[in-house]
Amino acid sequence: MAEKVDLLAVFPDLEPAANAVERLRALGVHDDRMNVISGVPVTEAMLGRAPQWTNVPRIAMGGAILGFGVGVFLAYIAPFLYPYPIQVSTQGFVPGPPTAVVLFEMTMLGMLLSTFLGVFLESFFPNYRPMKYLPEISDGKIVVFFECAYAEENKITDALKKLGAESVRPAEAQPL
Amino acid sequence: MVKKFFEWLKKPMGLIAVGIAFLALFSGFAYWLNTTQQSPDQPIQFPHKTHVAFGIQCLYCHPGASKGPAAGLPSQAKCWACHNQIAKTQSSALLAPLKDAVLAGESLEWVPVAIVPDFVQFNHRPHIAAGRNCEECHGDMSQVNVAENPQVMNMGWCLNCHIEAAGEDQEKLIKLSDCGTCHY
Amino acid sequence: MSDKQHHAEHSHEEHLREKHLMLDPLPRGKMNEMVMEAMLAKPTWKWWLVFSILAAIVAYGLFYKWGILIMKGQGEAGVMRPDYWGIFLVNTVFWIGISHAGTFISAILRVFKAEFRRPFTRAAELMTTFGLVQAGFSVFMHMGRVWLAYWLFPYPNQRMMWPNLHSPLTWDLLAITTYLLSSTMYLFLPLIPDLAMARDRSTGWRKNFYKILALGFRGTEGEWTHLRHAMNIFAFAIIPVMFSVHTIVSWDFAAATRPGWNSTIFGPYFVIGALHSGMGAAIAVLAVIRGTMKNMSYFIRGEHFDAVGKLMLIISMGWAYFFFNDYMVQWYGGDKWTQQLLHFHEAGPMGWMWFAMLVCNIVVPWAILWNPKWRATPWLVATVGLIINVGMWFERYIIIPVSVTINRMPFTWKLYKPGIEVPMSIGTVALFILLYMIASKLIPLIPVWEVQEGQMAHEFKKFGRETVVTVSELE
Amino acid sequence: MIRPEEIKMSAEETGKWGMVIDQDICTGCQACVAACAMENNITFVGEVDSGYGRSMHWIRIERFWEGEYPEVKMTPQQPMMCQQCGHANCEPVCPAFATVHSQAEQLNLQVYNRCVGTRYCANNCPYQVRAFNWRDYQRPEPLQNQFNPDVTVRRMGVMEKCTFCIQRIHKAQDTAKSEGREVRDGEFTTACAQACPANAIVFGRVDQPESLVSQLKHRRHGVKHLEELGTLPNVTYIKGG
Amino acid sequence: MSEQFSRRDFLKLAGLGAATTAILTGCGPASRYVKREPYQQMPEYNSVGQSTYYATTCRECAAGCGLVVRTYQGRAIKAEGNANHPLNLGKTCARGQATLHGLYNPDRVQGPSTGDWDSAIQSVADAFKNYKPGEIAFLMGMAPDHLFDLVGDLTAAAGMDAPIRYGALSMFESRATLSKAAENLFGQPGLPWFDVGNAQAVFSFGANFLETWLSPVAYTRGFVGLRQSETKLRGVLVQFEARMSATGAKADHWVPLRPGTEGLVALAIGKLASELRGGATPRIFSGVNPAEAAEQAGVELEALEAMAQIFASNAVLAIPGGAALGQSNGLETAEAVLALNALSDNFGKPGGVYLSALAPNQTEYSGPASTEEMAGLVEKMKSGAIKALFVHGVSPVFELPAALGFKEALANVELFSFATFPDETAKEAKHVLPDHHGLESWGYQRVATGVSQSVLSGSQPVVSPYYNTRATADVLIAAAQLAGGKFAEALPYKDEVEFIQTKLAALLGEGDGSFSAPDAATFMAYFQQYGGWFKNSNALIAPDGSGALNGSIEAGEAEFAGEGEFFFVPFVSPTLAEAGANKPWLQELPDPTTTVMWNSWIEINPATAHELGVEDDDVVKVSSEFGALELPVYRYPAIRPDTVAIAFGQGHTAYGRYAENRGVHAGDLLGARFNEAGDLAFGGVKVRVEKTGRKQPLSRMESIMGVYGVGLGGEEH
Repeated sequence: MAEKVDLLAVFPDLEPAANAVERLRALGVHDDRMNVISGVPVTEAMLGRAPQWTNVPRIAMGGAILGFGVGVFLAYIAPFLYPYPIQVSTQGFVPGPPTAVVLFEMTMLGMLLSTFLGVFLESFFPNYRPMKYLPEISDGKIVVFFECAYAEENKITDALKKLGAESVRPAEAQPL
Repeated sequence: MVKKFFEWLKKPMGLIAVGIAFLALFSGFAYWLNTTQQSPDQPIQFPHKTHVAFGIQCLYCHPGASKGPAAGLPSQAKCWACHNQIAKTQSSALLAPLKDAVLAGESLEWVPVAIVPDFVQFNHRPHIAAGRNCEECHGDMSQVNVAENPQVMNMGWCLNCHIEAAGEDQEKLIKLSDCGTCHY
Repeated sequence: MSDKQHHAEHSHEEHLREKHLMLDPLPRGKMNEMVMEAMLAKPTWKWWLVFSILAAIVAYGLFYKWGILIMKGQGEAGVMRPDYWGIFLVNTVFWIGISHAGTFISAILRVFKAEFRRPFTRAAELMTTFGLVQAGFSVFMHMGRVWLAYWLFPYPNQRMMWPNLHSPLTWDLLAITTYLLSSTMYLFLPLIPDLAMARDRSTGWRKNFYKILALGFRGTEGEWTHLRHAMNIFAFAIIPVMFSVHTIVSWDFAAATRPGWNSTIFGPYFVIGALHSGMGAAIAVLAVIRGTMKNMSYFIRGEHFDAVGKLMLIISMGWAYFFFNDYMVQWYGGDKWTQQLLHFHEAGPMGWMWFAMLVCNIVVPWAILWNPKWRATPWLVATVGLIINVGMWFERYIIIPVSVTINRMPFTWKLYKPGIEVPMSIGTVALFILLYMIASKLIPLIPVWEVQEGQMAHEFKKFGRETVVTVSELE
Repeated sequence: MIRPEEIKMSAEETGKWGMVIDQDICTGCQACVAACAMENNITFVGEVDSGYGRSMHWIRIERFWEGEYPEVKMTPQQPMMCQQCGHANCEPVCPAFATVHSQAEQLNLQVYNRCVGTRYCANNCPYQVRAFNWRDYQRPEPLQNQFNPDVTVRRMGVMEKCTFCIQRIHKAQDTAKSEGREVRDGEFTTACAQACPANAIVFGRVDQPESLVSQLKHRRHGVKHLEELGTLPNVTYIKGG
Repeated sequence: MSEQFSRRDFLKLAGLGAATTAILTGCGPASRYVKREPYQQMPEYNSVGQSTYYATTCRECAAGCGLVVRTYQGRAIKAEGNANHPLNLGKTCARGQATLHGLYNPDRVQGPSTGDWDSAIQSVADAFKNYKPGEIAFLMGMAPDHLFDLVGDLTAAAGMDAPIRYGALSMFESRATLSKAAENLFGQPGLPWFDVGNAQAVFSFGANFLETWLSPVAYTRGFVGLRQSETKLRGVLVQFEARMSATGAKADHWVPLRPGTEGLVALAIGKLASELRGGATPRIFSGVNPAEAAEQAGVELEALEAMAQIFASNAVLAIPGGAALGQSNGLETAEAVLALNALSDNFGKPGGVYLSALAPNQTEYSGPASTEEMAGLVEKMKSGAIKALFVHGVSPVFELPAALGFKEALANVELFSFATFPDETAKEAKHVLPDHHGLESWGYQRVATGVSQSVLSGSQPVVSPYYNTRATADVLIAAAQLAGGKFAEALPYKDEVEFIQTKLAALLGEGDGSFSAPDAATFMAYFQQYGGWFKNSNALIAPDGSGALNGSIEAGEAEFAGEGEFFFVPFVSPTLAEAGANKPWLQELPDPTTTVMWNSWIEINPATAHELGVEDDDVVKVSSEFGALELPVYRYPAIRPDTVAIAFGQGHTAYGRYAENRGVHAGDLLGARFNEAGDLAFGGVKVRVEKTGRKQPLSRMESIMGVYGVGLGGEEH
């Protein structure tokens, strides 16, 4: 295996970045070896990249089911955990309409909590290790990180510069 | 100087020192908390064991248990009725408080051992009438000197027994698990 | 095309740019700089003065007085028979109402892609969280034995007791807990990219602070995707939660067997009331942010006041509709206690408050917000917003302590006179403002990435001779 | 474990303990109020608080006026205490289960130690008969000697109300049980009924047709207060002569 | 149980300690800090955790109701009526219920003023020896009890003046007038007893018998009989009075008469009724003109005619009492109203008028002193004829109208007070020798009225004395022994209990008793157990009223002192009365008519208030010739517009923390004018009412909004 090198290319705008992605792909850099980082939510479609897979909706659904379960427990099971019957007024042990309230609130709570946690899980948050990053990204630059063969470094650098890259240089993990 | 100290804290020895300091603080607090949970000493180190061994029944000294809410503590007159005739009473240092109290007409201040909060209305009578024995709640007094409370007398403990006692009898269960049976 | 024509065309575009933030893009770096500058601006002595006055009010009015209240009991407050509920619950309803604006702006407007929302979603969401904090405080202030409040939460215990799910207060507790947690999470999710921005642009302790809070966010495609999905879920799911919260709050009253309370319209009536006060508070907060912080007149413009003003006008009409609906039905029902209550509202000792409520909630907004020019005047709209809040506080005051004066036992009727509630209420207001002041120094109040996203999507397009603005669908 | 279907809803029952109050002969003398306070360790609150609606009376005597001088008339005095509703508004709204329905005695219980002081029950009581401990009212030495040991001494932040002297019910039941018999009608009564010089308050079993209270209830034309709310109160008022 | 047990010995299972300690210890395990002291000697009849019940007599007022007190571990827990006691049949009034707040009152006198009892008794003995018998006077409470007998024995033997009994209640009840009217009409003194329960209709002229008059518990029972009886129709109650009392509130008809015209109206009704019935008009009514009477009384003639119609068609019981008799023409009024009964021919018949039964150990009626006799005592004190005054069971400084000058007269006498509470008189006293509380003491008491039987009510201690107090009887016995001579001979007893036993021994052989006993000790035991001794048969005295209608009564106009424009009706607070103000729960009880708690108020008709420009809670200055008071207004809808009323019971300057400096003392407005029977004409002053501009919110149980519509919006009242 030839020696690899991590590079990054800084682009001022979306258009050149998208072109660069295309060019890189043409130059033999596989999509898996590329990573576009931007300060605005640039969608995969804009960059012409494969759709990202996310489990957040599934996790949310799971949380909702879990929350519903907690609601069922509170509404239908907990009243029967009393060793003794507690009656209020003439309402039943399991009051009808109020169980809907409990089920709803618990479902929503479960769903929203798990959505939040889902983002953490999926994005590996929190993560304070040194990462490949440039502070200019949050100023609107779009940076394409990619890995290529050491031999092709110059060729790719030239190609990207021609496409409008402000700079192409080796990427290093740094503390964020 | 301060910086050096903080540097040292990050080293293993420092970490251990921090751990020890924390543990010391924690156990100090735990000990303090424990002291607040200790009962004061009884005026007499009353040996229940000895008295039970003589064959004295619980109800002899605590007759209220079969009649009403409070089991009661025996009056000094009751103690003295026997002890007055026991030679050891005159000599024993352990019994001196009793002798002194009786002769001086002072009262003995006992520290209650088994007590329920005042929002719980406990009545001994129905429990005795239902065939409960004293030791089921108060422990085997033939084994201890100064009475100790073997139970955490909380609501769950009461209820467990009530439910068990009711068994399949629904009416009894309703009565025994009614909030108003104990709380009013 | 003549020069003149070209010039007119040009000035029209200029005009539109000046008016709309979305058409007036600045480089992202510039915007970041502006937001950071506003946040990092060294507090002036005036800021410190206000801060210390507020802190003193919070320390005295809220915490010291609360201590007194806990030590000496609810007798320190103005509650008694028959006014068992007083200003603490007025405040609870009021603050929950305020908190509705944040969700409304950032969730409903997001779902409906109302672009004007973009620069102030953050400020509005902060209001949700900070408002709920005050509501939570208020509800605990109300409790006679607050140290036992944990009994209201479901957890296994030796007493084998669970909270009573028959009680509207238990539903309330579940709903408010859900709402507080989800709105806080909904505040935090879109904040992450801005925290990353702040991390990249700060030094010293702030660097560490933002680094921890930003959780290592970089802006990879994956991160953005997860975030976007999560925010979509939140935006949709939090709306019913928000509706449920205030509906359940209304059930605390509507479920009771009291004249004037037992009303089926209370749920939506409370929700619209909440939006009414919430929008009013949000616009006032915006005006203050715009007026006091650097560079904010770029982000927050007349168009925002205009748009929110329109919403306020519509909500005011909705509120009037529900109010009249409730009033009409109660009046027509003819139940003697209800009649007495309505009469008491209008002609009783608190009648002035009833009329003031109508003026604040209907007359003032309708009189001012119909005019587009006035509507675009920040201080005017903010004043209207504050007046609406006074009116809505009055509304809750009339619903709770004034209405409970009248019950079915005339032998007990008595008018409520607030006691320790006054400093404590002022304390909650002070704490609310104080939290905003602290937040303005700690987190970027403008969601820069959302603004940039919006600006990317907007462009001019010519239809024949007309230049119009179009928005592209980015998501 | 009790299966819910085995519990009879109190709506279908007539209740167990009840009271009949004859307003025609009630003179409003306040003896019942004093007796109740003495029996149930009710605290006094002083001039300012009592004037501000914070008095702790478990029973109060209401009266209104009709007509103008000289044709003015006082309406019959109406002792008002917890009506021990079968369908009680106070019970379901308590988030802590501090006020619940007694299955055994068919009373509205107030469990003081469970109360956290939301005051929802009092708010929801159409009779406004619940009293809240707004402060820790002090009873100076040696007034505490008078405390009834059978009744909890309530503290600040707790709701309380008439219990139909449940301590007396329990005592009578305990005595009867120890003697192997049922509680007899009139064997005991509540403190208010005991004191009433006019015998205007009668207490007993409403589910036993031969009891005095049932007899009175049916023989005289009794009405229940705010019955239209469906609260199923267990106190019957006899209005006229 | 008298002196053998020390207090420590008696009580001490700290059930109560547990309650309070639990509060103090906060989060710690409360139980651990509680200590329990068992009895050293278990008292007889006592069992741990079990209540013991003792029968005794209520000492809150002079009526003599029987009590059963529940005690628990040596503490008195609850006072209830003694169901075996014929006077109250197990019932009590509010004051009786609150008696425990007297027993455990935080402001009791805790010991003799001299510090120890020996020197205190010595000072009494010294007084006996140092003063001439004529220079010593005894002033006692209204109740005819064993102490009165004991002092009577002492004074008789020592040649002193007989003890005087007095109380503010006897003044407001006008007992002397009642007895004098009975004497004039029937030729026999006595306290009339009105059989309300069996009457067809009752016309009450000022008698507030449901609240404070003579024996309210017994009369309430009568009222129930009047209203609900198996054997007769619902009886009608008509109340004639200027200010609606609770009795007036229960009446079917309330006729507001101008104060002082009750006698006139009674005669007018008699005339109208006899005319309606046909036949000759009795001589007694001949001189009255109904139209003029109505005019004078400030009512419509039609109203009187309507009442006369009721009178004519029913056997009516007419009752004179209270405010009607507290006028300068009170005796004539009493006679006129009593005579009215002759029309119904009900003297000595069921539903009619009797003279009260004499108690078992009583041979002739003796009532409390009239206020005029008290004025005589004050005169003697002022002149120096009396040098030592012993006061027990009454606080004359508070209970007598200030205008009589009792307090000033005290300067000349050595005052011995036996007060249980630090009342106004004890404050002035040189020696305070506190008696036990009623629940700590022995005794018996003759029941003066209220019951058809002859009743001697018994007292016994239900708890051991809480403080270093001593029974006054024991003090007097000890002092008499110390003084020696005829004093010692007069009281040759070991202690109070022996005295009582000796006195009761006289009843040993009597038949027809509620119980009989073979010997004195057994009798005493039963006497304690049942709470008294009474005869089973009816012992009411049927008066001879044959000549009632043939007399002639000049119901002259009442005279009023002062220039004020308002008649003044002082009335006794039914919950506080003369001695209830120090009991916190009595203060917290709403007044039955106004529902005011913890304070004084002046009742003004709303129309009058409007004219005066005052609202509720406005403080007004009320002044008579004799004094002035400032107090807040209660706009009372049921009072004559030309009359104002103030309750008697507050305005203490001493008497403990709950009574002191609270409200005003209605007695300060009263003069010293008497009616012909010697009772104070307490209604005989006119007062002026002025606005002060201040406001003082009254503490009311009722809602001023809900009851009067004030502050609701819309028209008020």
